[in-house]
Amino acid sequence: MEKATLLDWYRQMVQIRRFEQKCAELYQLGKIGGFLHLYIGQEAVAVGSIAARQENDHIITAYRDHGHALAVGADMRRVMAEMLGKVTGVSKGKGGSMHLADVNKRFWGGYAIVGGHLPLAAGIALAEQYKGTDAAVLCYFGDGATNIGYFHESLNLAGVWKLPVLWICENNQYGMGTAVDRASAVPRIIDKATAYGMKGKQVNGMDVVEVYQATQKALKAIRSGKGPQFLEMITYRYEGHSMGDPLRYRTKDEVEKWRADDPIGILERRLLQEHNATQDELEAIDQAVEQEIAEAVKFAEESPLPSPEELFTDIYVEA
Amino acid sequence: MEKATLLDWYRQMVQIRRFEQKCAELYQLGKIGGFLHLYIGQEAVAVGSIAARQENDHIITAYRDHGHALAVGADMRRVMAEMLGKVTGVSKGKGGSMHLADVNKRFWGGYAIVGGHLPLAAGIALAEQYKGTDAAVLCYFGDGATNIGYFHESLNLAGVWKLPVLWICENNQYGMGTAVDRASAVPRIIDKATAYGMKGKQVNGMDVVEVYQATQKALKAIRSGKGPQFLEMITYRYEGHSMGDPLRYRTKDEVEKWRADDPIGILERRLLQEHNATQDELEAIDQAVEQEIAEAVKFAEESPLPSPEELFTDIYVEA
Amino acid sequence: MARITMRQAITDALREEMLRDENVFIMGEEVGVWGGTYAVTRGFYDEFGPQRVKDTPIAEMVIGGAAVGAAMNGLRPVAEFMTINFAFLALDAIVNHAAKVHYMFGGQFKCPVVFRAPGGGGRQLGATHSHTPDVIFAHFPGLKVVSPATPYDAKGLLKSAIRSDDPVLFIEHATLYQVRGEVPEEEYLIPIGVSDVKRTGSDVTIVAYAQGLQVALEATNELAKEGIEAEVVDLRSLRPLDMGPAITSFKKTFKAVIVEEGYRSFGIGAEVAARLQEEAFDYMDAPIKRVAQMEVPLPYSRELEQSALINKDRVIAAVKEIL
Amino acid sequence: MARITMRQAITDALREEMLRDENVFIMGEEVGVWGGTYAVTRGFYDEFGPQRVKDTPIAEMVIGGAAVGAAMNGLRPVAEFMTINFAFLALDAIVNHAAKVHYMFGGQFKCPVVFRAPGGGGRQLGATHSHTPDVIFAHFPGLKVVSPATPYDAKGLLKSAIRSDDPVLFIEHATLYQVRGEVPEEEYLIPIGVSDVKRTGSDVTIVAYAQGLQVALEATNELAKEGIEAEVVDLRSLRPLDMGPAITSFKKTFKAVIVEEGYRSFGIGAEVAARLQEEAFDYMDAPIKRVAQMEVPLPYSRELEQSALINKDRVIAAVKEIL
Ligand SMILES: Cc1ncc(C[n+]2csc(CCOP(=O)(O)OP(=O)(O)O)c2C)c(N)n1
Ligand SMILES: Cc1ncc(C[n+]2csc(CCOP(=O)(O)OP(=O)(O)O)c2C)c(N)n1
Ligand SMILES: [Mg+2]
Ligand SMILES: [Mg+2]
Repeated sequence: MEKATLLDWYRQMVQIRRFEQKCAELYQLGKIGGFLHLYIGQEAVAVGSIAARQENDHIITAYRDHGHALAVGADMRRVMAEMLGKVTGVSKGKGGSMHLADVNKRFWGGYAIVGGHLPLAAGIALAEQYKGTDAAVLCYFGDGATNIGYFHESLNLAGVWKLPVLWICENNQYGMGTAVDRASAVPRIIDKATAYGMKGKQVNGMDVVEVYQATQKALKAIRSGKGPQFLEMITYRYEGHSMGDPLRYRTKDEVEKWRADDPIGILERRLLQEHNATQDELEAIDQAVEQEIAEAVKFAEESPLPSPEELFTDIYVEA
Repeated sequence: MEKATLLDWYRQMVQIRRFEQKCAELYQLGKIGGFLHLYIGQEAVAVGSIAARQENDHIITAYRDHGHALAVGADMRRVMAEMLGKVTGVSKGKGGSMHLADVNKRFWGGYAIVGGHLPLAAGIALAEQYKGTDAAVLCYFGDGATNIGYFHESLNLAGVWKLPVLWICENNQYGMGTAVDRASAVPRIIDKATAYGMKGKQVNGMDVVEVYQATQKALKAIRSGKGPQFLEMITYRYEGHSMGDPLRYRTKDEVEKWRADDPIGILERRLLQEHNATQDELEAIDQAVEQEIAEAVKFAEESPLPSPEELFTDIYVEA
Repeated sequence: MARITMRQAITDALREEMLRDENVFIMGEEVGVWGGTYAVTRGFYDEFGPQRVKDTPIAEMVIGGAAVGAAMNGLRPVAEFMTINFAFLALDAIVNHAAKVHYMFGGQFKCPVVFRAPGGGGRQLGATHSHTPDVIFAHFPGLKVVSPATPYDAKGLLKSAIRSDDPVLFIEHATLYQVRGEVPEEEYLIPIGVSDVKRTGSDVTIVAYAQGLQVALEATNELAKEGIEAEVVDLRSLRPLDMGPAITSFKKTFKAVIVEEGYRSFGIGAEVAARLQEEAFDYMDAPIKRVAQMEVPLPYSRELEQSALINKDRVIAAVKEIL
Repeated sequence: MARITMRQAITDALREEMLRDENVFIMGEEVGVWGGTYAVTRGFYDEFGPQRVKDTPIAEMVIGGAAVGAAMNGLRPVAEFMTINFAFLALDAIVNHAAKVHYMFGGQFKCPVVFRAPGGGGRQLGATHSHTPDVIFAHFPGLKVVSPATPYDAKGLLKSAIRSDDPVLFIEHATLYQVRGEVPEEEYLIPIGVSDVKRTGSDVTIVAYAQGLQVALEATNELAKEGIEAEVVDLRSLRPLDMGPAITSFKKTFKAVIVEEGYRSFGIGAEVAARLQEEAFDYMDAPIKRVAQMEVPLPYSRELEQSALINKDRVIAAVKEIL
């Protein structure tokens, strides 16, 4: 990998992490409401896999969507404005944290019904197949989501119709407080892919390079007519499921163990040790990110709320 | 196998087939209404597997349920009365062909929403597990049903909770007009069992003895604590999906090919060739069945319709 | 003008729209090789090919959701639920996804999907297969819900639905497929959300739709023999609900009966009655009556089932009660 | 009498019933180790063990359906949908299975299941997570639907629901969990399907339930300051719907306002209004008004969301319009 590429991924991962840490603060201050699901610990998945997409590929994910929104290159100021419910937000303040989207980046958004976006991914892919393009859909979902009917019906349809979807399970070990093997009859998520005629590959989701390479390969397989593909990204979320998680289901030790494999840390070490990056170089990135976040917060805070009439817009395209 | 047992199975299979042929007639006469799904061709599955159950095991199936109802030993007269919508019917005429049931035989009925009874089977099994009995549930469904969310969620739950359910897929090659491989991403249904940590076995569903033995083995595995089991019965329905099927999706040749493997024919040959049964013996059975059916029809025809007040009973247990 | 069945009118609408716009395609269970369970898409598979007439697995959640995704990404899917009963399994895809992606993402996406779903009771299909649950879908903003009663309306409304940039649930009462009516050769559209007066009269207003409308019209024929002239308003769309013609009529007749096939409690008629008394209180001469289905899971047995359903006698009785 | 929260009242009801009857058990997402998303079952996992407090996968269809099967086979499941929004995925299990197995098989089976589901808007959870869709469940016969507004009612009704041999959907408005009220130490039950007068008055009748009731009561405090005495009827159950107290009250006040959190069109209020005018037509002095949610998918932004919801001012305005 080129150093410049890795530095950019480093920047993106730091950006996601700092952005979310700021969101957590703003949540405590009551400036962000509703549910807030942090992606911290999983950054390498969104960054590495989205880096592997070609321009016309599509992205769709669940409510834990800040990482994907930033990784596709959505304007951070508008993402932050969305968090604060401002009209300048990517979804005009109507969506909030769980419903970021950016149509111009082919980012079809975060969806809050577990599994609900999997059929949408199949449909988005169907449209590309119908039009005869070579675009694919990268569809992200959690380990918990693999137990719901939506998962089954969507993967099966993709299999039967050979839809260009890359199914990316972000296995962060828990669906809320439920460990994978307490909810799934098979502890290895990729074993489910067999039922849809897909091979499936487990990937170290803490290593952005591995994620990138696996995604690239899977997308290539899709584009060469091998049908939908399945990747299981082994990862971990450091924070609670959402703000206010009582965290009764795992030990501090376990969290620490995973933190030792921090995706940003791994990349940092690689940059320093294998690519002659300097601490200064990385710090400069960190600082630029801090600056960007400060500006995003300022933009968001200063932005107006949606006007009362906005309540009644966007219900229908045609009134 | 004992000759007497095989003779009894022969009787049951003939009973199911003749019963249904009579039903088809009554349907043409307008005496049976609604949907009528014939089981003809699949008789060995219900007869062989139900013969393997122990007394406290449960049976539940889909709308194609005449075979199961008769195989559990429901009173044929009351089954026929149900077909005719009479108050003497097993479900008081409220259920009809698709909703036969017999609580005394632990037959929980036929269900018309594809896949809808699979979670019920899980729940019935859960109750047995909860009470600590050794009873299992035999849950029947079609190949088409394996593509619906209900299937996935139910088999997964059974796997996680180790529920005593024997999942029996009656793969009759089509869900309505859709061949298995046009609807399922994997053409071998048992490949789906992998996703739930179950092994799964394909069985020749035209051979009642094979069905019996496979079921017996699977039930034993369940009772010895090996968790839920999965059987795929390879079979065929000779008639249309229901009355009025335009039958545009398969050739006459194909049907003829399968008819050569007729489950009654196979058993008949075995009885004659290996068990010294005589044509007379079998014909006596056929005639007894004809007699029984004639009586059932008479009973049903002479039975009263539900009284108008029945419309309002059974909505709630407590008014 | 040709007199064709409602089935034919729907078939024609689908075919014309598929010929007009290659982004229109059909997906659903048995829509292709089989030709549609109710034969609505017979011949389409051969004419348009498997790319545009797509047989799906039995998987209503993904039928609903994949249609939404395809619509968001530029196609115009007509997704068929074999019957509306099975659309229960797609409720989330319909009301949480189809009906919300436009709003929830601040207008970034649109969702021009049509869900077709035959429904209704009266064919001895038993409790789970005989629903007329139109009201539960009509409850949710973001979705449009249409349920025509005549071939003419069915054709014009379905074409509008397919061209609409909003998600539309198009409910077809299966017992109406055989009903015949005049349909012009030339192309026409009927706007969604516009009610229609199907019969004029000054003694009482009957508000109905779909199968309810046919029953209401039967009743009016008999009432007319007794000199009672009912005005009949066909809602045609349930959301948006156009109450204008019903209110205008009510202000003339001062009395109303609402006829629908679904359950009475929390049904379509409840809203219509509530709206009439809210918006035309000063014109109320009598209680507004509702004729609707008995509140029981529909039984199989023919006579029993029929006794639960609406019929012209019940409409006539309701009218006479308030005259 | 202790003043406890509605959350506590529900917890107590569950615990008492589990202690009383070992066939009562709990299943749902995060009901066990986590202690319930809304902390309703906190401590239960330790007290009753994993056999009776069962964490499920995220799989609403089987949560619904397995609870039905377990109930048919002798247990008394209390199945929790984390929120009622997710119960959309179980609509078929609830209305086609729970609500029908008794009828459809001619009374052979019974289905004593309780589905608990927190619902409601106002917490910035966005369009898919903020539904108050009570009416769509109340539409179906065979199911009982309960939605209490006070700790006292919640406890007594939940205990009745658990003991009932019929399927009950028990809807808890999540913003009410913190509401406090008096609850006796001794055991008591409140029958399902019985409305309750929560405040007496003679100027206007307000019919409400759940969150709507709390908003209505707030409004009546202000109205009282202006000398307007409202009578407030709490429906408590939506099916069976007991209209008796509302009608009695209406016959005294001649005016009514209905308050509910859900959408106005095809909402609970529509049925109540329709029934009042049907059954007490001669007592109508003014149009029956409805105060309900604006018909939009609920937005995230706080002020915007709040502007869509009911509040006391809107109730007061509605009352004054008809006085
Ligand atoms: C259908 C549905 N059921 C339940 C929920 C509540 N819920 C939100 S997130 C979540 C856990 C999902 O876990 P997983 O898929 O592993 O994703 P993660 O949160 O770990 O990223 C649950 C149960 C929901 N949003 N939708
Ligand atoms: C949820 C649902 N979708 C669609 C239908 C309509 N339908 C009834 S039977 C059937 C085919 C089922 O095929 P399979 O599971 O293979 O069973 P078989 O009829 O072959 O016994 C379909 C699509 C239904 N009853 N329920
Ligand atoms: Mg997870
Ligand atoms: Mg089949």
